Amino acid sequence: MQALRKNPVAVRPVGADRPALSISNLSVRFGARTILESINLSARKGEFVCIVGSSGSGKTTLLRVLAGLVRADEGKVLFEGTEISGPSRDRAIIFQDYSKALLPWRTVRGNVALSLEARNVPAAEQEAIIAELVARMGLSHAKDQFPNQLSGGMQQRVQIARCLAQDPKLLLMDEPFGALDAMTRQTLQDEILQLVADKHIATVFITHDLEEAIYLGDRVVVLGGSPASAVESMEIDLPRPRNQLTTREDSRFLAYRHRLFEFLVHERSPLAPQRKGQD
Amino acid sequence: MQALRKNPVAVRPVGADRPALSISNLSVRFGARTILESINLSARKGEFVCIVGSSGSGKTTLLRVLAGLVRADEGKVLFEGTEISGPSRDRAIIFQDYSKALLPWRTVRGNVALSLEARNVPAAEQEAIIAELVARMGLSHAKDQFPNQLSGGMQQRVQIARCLAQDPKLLLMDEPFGALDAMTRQTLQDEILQLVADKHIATVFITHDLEEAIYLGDRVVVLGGSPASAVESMEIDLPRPRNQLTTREDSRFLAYRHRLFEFLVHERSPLAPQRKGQD
Amino acid sequence: EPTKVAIGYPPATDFLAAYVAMDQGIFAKHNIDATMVKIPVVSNIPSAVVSGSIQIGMTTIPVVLQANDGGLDLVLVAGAARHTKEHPFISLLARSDIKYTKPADLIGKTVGVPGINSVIDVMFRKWLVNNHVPLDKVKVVEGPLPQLPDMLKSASVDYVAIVDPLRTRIVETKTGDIAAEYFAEVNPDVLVSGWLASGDWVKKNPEAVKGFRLAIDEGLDFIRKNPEEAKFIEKKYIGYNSPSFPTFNNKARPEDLTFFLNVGKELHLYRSQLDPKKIVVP
Amino acid sequence: MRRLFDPIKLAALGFALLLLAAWQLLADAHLISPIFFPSPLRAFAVLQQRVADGSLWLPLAATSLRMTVGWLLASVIGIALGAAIGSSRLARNLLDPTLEFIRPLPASAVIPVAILFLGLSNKMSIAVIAFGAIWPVLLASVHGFSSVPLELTNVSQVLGFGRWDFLRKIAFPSALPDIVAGLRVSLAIALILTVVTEMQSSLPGLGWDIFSAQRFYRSADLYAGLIMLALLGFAANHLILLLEWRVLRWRDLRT
Amino acid sequence: MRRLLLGAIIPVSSLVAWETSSRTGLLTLESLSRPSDIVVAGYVALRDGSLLLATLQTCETALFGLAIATVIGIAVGTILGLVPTAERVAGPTVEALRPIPAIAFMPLALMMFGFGVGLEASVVAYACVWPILIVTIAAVRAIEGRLIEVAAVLELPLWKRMTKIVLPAAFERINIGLRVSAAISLVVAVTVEIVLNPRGLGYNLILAEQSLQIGLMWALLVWLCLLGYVLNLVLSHVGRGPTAIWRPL
Ligand SMILES: Nc1ncnc2c1ncn2[C@@H]1O[C@H](COP(=O)(O)OP(=O)(O)OP(=O)(O)O)[C@@H](O)[C@H]1O
Ligand SMILES: Nc1ncnc2c1ncn2[C@@H]1O[C@H](COP(=O)(O)OP(=O)(O)OP(=O)(O)O)[C@@H](O)[C@H]1O
Ligand SMILES: [Mg+2]
Ligand SMILES: [Mg+2]
Repeated sequence: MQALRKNPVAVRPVGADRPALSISNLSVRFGARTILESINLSARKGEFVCIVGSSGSGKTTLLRVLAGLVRADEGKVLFEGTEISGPSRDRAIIFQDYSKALLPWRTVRGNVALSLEARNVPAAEQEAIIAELVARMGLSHAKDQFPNQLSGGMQQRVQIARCLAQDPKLLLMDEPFGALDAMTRQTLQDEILQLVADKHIATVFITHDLEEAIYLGDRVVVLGGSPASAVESMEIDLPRPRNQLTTREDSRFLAYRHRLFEFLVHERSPLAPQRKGQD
Repeated sequence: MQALRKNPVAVRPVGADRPALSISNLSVRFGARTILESINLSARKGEFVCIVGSSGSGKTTLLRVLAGLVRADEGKVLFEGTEISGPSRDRAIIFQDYSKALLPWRTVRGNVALSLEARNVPAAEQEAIIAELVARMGLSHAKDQFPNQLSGGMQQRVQIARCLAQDPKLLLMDEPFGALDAMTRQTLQDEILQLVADKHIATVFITHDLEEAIYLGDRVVVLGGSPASAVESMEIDLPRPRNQLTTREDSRFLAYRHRLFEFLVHERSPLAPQRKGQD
Repeated sequence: EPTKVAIGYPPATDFLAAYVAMDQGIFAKHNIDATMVKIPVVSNIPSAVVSGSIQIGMTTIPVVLQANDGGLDLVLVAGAARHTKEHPFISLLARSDIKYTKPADLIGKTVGVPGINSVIDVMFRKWLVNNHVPLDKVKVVEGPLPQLPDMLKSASVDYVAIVDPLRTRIVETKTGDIAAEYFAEVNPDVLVSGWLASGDWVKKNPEAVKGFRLAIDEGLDFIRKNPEEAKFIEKKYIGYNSPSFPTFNNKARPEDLTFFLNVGKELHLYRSQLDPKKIVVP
Repeated sequence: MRRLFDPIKLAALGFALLLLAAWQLLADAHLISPIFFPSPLRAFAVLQQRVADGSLWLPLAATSLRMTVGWLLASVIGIALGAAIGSSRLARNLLDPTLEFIRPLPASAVIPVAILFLGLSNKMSIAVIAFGAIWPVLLASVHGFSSVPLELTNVSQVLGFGRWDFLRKIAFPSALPDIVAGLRVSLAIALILTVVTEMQSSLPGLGWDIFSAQRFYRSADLYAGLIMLALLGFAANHLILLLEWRVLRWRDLRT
Repeated sequence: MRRLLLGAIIPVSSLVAWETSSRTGLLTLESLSRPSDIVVAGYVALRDGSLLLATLQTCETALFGLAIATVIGIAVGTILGLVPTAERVAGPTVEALRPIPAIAFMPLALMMFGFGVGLEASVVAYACVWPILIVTIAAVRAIEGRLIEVAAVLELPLWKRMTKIVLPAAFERINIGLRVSAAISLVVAVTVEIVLNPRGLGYNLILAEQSLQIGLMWALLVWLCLLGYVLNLVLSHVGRGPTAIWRPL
């Protein structure tokens, strides 16, 4: 079911087609259960890869492997030519359960500062960076609040700010906009696109919103099957920079959306045993 | 800015227009900050009210007031004629931070069983109810797993199952499908619609997905402003039972969506100070 | 119908007569159904008597006075042992590297005693006063009795005021030497210990008191006649043998108390006026 | 502090007075001889007199000092050991069995040995206090450091924190609620051990006063001493609570 | 195996140092006997049954007192932990009672109970209740707030709230208090026996000391540690019980 890869359109800078990230034949097991099997995937420098797939299919697990937080049972994962053997500051990850990923004893400012401290940014310079990131995330008014005084979406945004402050080479995002309203979400989508284009960093982005995946991605990978593997990899051939109005109205956008939707409908969902018959 | 209410279309059973839930002049403050101000809202028995609004606007806070977990600083909240003074088993709430709301030492089965134990359902009858609910949520294969062995979406569904097992008269749901993929989400939307129609219970449902709000709701309320109040209340006049294909293609559906989108674009978002000028 | 009497005793040779009476069935002969309870900390015995856990207990004379001063109704039913000049068993010992010549040598030194306000300590302070050594110039510290030799050896203290068998052992192991027979110097012949009961119990059980006294008399007789067997019994009840027996004396007289009362007054130990006649059972 | 008549503070005072009243009634009923169980009025009278003649301050200062130093020593060592054991498997395997073995050693058994090595000195009493008071804070620290939420450990790993930064920035704050609870238990034990060492080694202080009162059956003096201990413990604990309020403020902001 | 070896390093090396230094005359204190003498004395006491009887007596009272303290400590602690107002009202009094040494109440307890189990158990219970109480309050306050809210929404009655939410969630931390108190219960039981109550290990200990049997005294101390170690082992296994399964690694 592995889809054919089209040649990427040459809108990216030189050197972009050297794979920054390459996953070959990856398998992950939890106890006796195999969660991921024979995953093959690669991303060029600066490429934006979106991952979709049904709930519980193994997206988070895959992302945690890339972050170095889960060990591969089989296969190889290379980032910039070296094998991933553990976590590194170069690979920032935004965790799915934002409510647990912040330090409850630090304010918004302090949580963002954590990354700067890790990078040994001099204290004098920290404030400006924090102020800028926090403003980008629309949290300037909440800078001195503690995580448990924030709404879900605000916690989510603090986490994004912290990851950006880390100045990573690979951005791993697990449903980062899941708790955000449509407006905020769109603004942040554009922020992130801008940022990764500027810094030319590779991104792996998990989302349940197909339109978001198409809007953001250079490629959308579908994780499916049980155990899961990359059952589809769709190149998104839409011009950049993208635009919330024009891109979404592009006929190709709608076609991609249709194709992806069709594909997912026929993929097995945990709630649709009748469609394919489940173990 | 309070929108005019249209008369509800008479597709609901008799007695449905007696307000089951009525919020009048509600204000909530945290310390010196006013979060909610002068909220007026009511829901008939069996009515499905959806709430949308930007991140951090106060949706969760409102829901927590309805659950009896946050005390109103001003105003009155009545449920079935009596004032809400504290939590009650009649009003089930699905928390936004699903990963914190499950008992980590109980399996999926055990977490669902908790509600049954609270209702003093005889042990012999519990298993069947649990099996049915868990199957509905597509978690049959994970019945004996602990929460930290589940994916985010799975934890979310366990919480839904637990709330349903509570057999409530009012269902309060805070972004319950936020962590679910499009397919699972649609299936669960229909499940919930079915269920609340069968049991004829009122529902307050927070979501960031405008289409979801329109598809599910009898009414969509927009929370906005700072401090927040109900700045718009839009009756959704679409026939029931709803259908994922036909309803979403209904021209009125698209019109509602357009209107809501327009409305929200002009509402202030925390990330859009330039649009309206912010404090 | 024999009277049940629980007798509390500390591990000290002073009370050998009671061990013998117990061991030889003398108590039973005098219609007393006795049980012996070993109580390691002497100062607990008055409380144990008051609480009814034991009916008769051994103690030192200053403790009897302290208890009465505190308001407890405790009386002395019999004496146990005297300390005499001819037969001393409590002395002041100096560490072997210290040359003691006169009481004033103690100024600025640390002296270990097995209990502050115990009979050993009270007599020691009286001795200092008698010899015009200011009390606040000598540091008196309390240490657990079995530890005192080691404290002396490790130079935690310079002198110890101590009782047999440790007194002898320190000399034998050359840890220290006898500096002064201070106890005998203060009073060449004094009753140091005796048997205690609550006034109430004594009033209600005159027969048992009489029986107990007779039994102790017989016990002393036995010791005089069978010193070897008595040594065996001593070891059985207290776990070791003293180098020698003290001067046993089972008669307690008010005069014996008057001496300590006067010492106590001089050292400001008591707050109330005590009448020795009321404390000693005639 | 702001409101003098905070109703909760008044209620707390009322509760304490209620217990005192109960004590007074019990004592007046003479169920137990007043020689062993004095009424609070008598105990307070003694206290008042000791305040008046000034004989209270020296023992109070000596006891407070000993307790504080011993407790600080126990806290520092306890937290450091706890961090090592709670975050390193090697340290745990190396130290845990020994520590668990000597933990039940009663202070009253340690004192003789301590006297042998350190003499009848303040050093000795502080060593004994620290030895006995270390366990609660040690156990609590071990638990705190070993149960840092997985998510936060992950954050630290991804940020590439070294061991020291992890301990300082993630593990220690995360363990802080446990540590503070441990510190509070340790503090009371430190005070108790101060009293016990004073009793066993005739060091001047409240403990020695209590011990002497007990020997002379002066129960009012004894209970006056106990009341002083209670006040001292209460004051010391209050200081920790102020500290706790400062460093754990985030915890009480719960939605 | 590796763990066992690692754990044995410190105790074995200190024992060897002790034995050799006392054999070579480096350490000549009378009240500190050699490890080998201690083993012999302990073996003798074990053989004649006196050690086991004393152990039984001490354990019985220590556990009895601990049980009373546990029930009271957990019950009151959960209430104070769940109801902040109650904690603020009762807290100051608790804080004042806590630092009073249990030993100070021994004369009172003696008047009330006389020699025996009651005297000892009541003093043990007094000493043990405080750590459990304090730790329980802290443990209950550390429970994830959402879980308390879940209990509130389900309107679980007090008993179910305790058994189904509060105690399982707080169990691991409460167990720390229990482990501290278990050690304290032994220590206090032995202390009461040393000072006052003529039964059990402490009584034997002081008798050994008073009758100058130093080897036996040390043997009893080591035995006491062993006892505490076992007690702790049991408690920490119980502690892992229901909660350990879900604990991440
Ligand atoms: N620690 C674990 N032990 C056992 N099974 C686990 C563990 N963690 C995850 N799983 C299982 O692995 C599968 C994939 O989980 P994962 O979190 O990767 O899913 P996901 O695709 O991110 O789902 P969602 O969209 O709901 O977040 C799930 O079936 C889950 O039950
Ligand atoms: N305990 C608290 N103390 C102070 N402020 C709080 C507290 N809880 C929430 N707030 C503030 O109240 C506001 C509304 O929060 P709420 O969680 O209700 O938002 P929301 O609409 O649910 O947002 P989201 O969509 O991001 O979940 C936020 O600005 C938040 O900072
Ligand atoms: Mg996931
Ligand atoms: Mg919310």
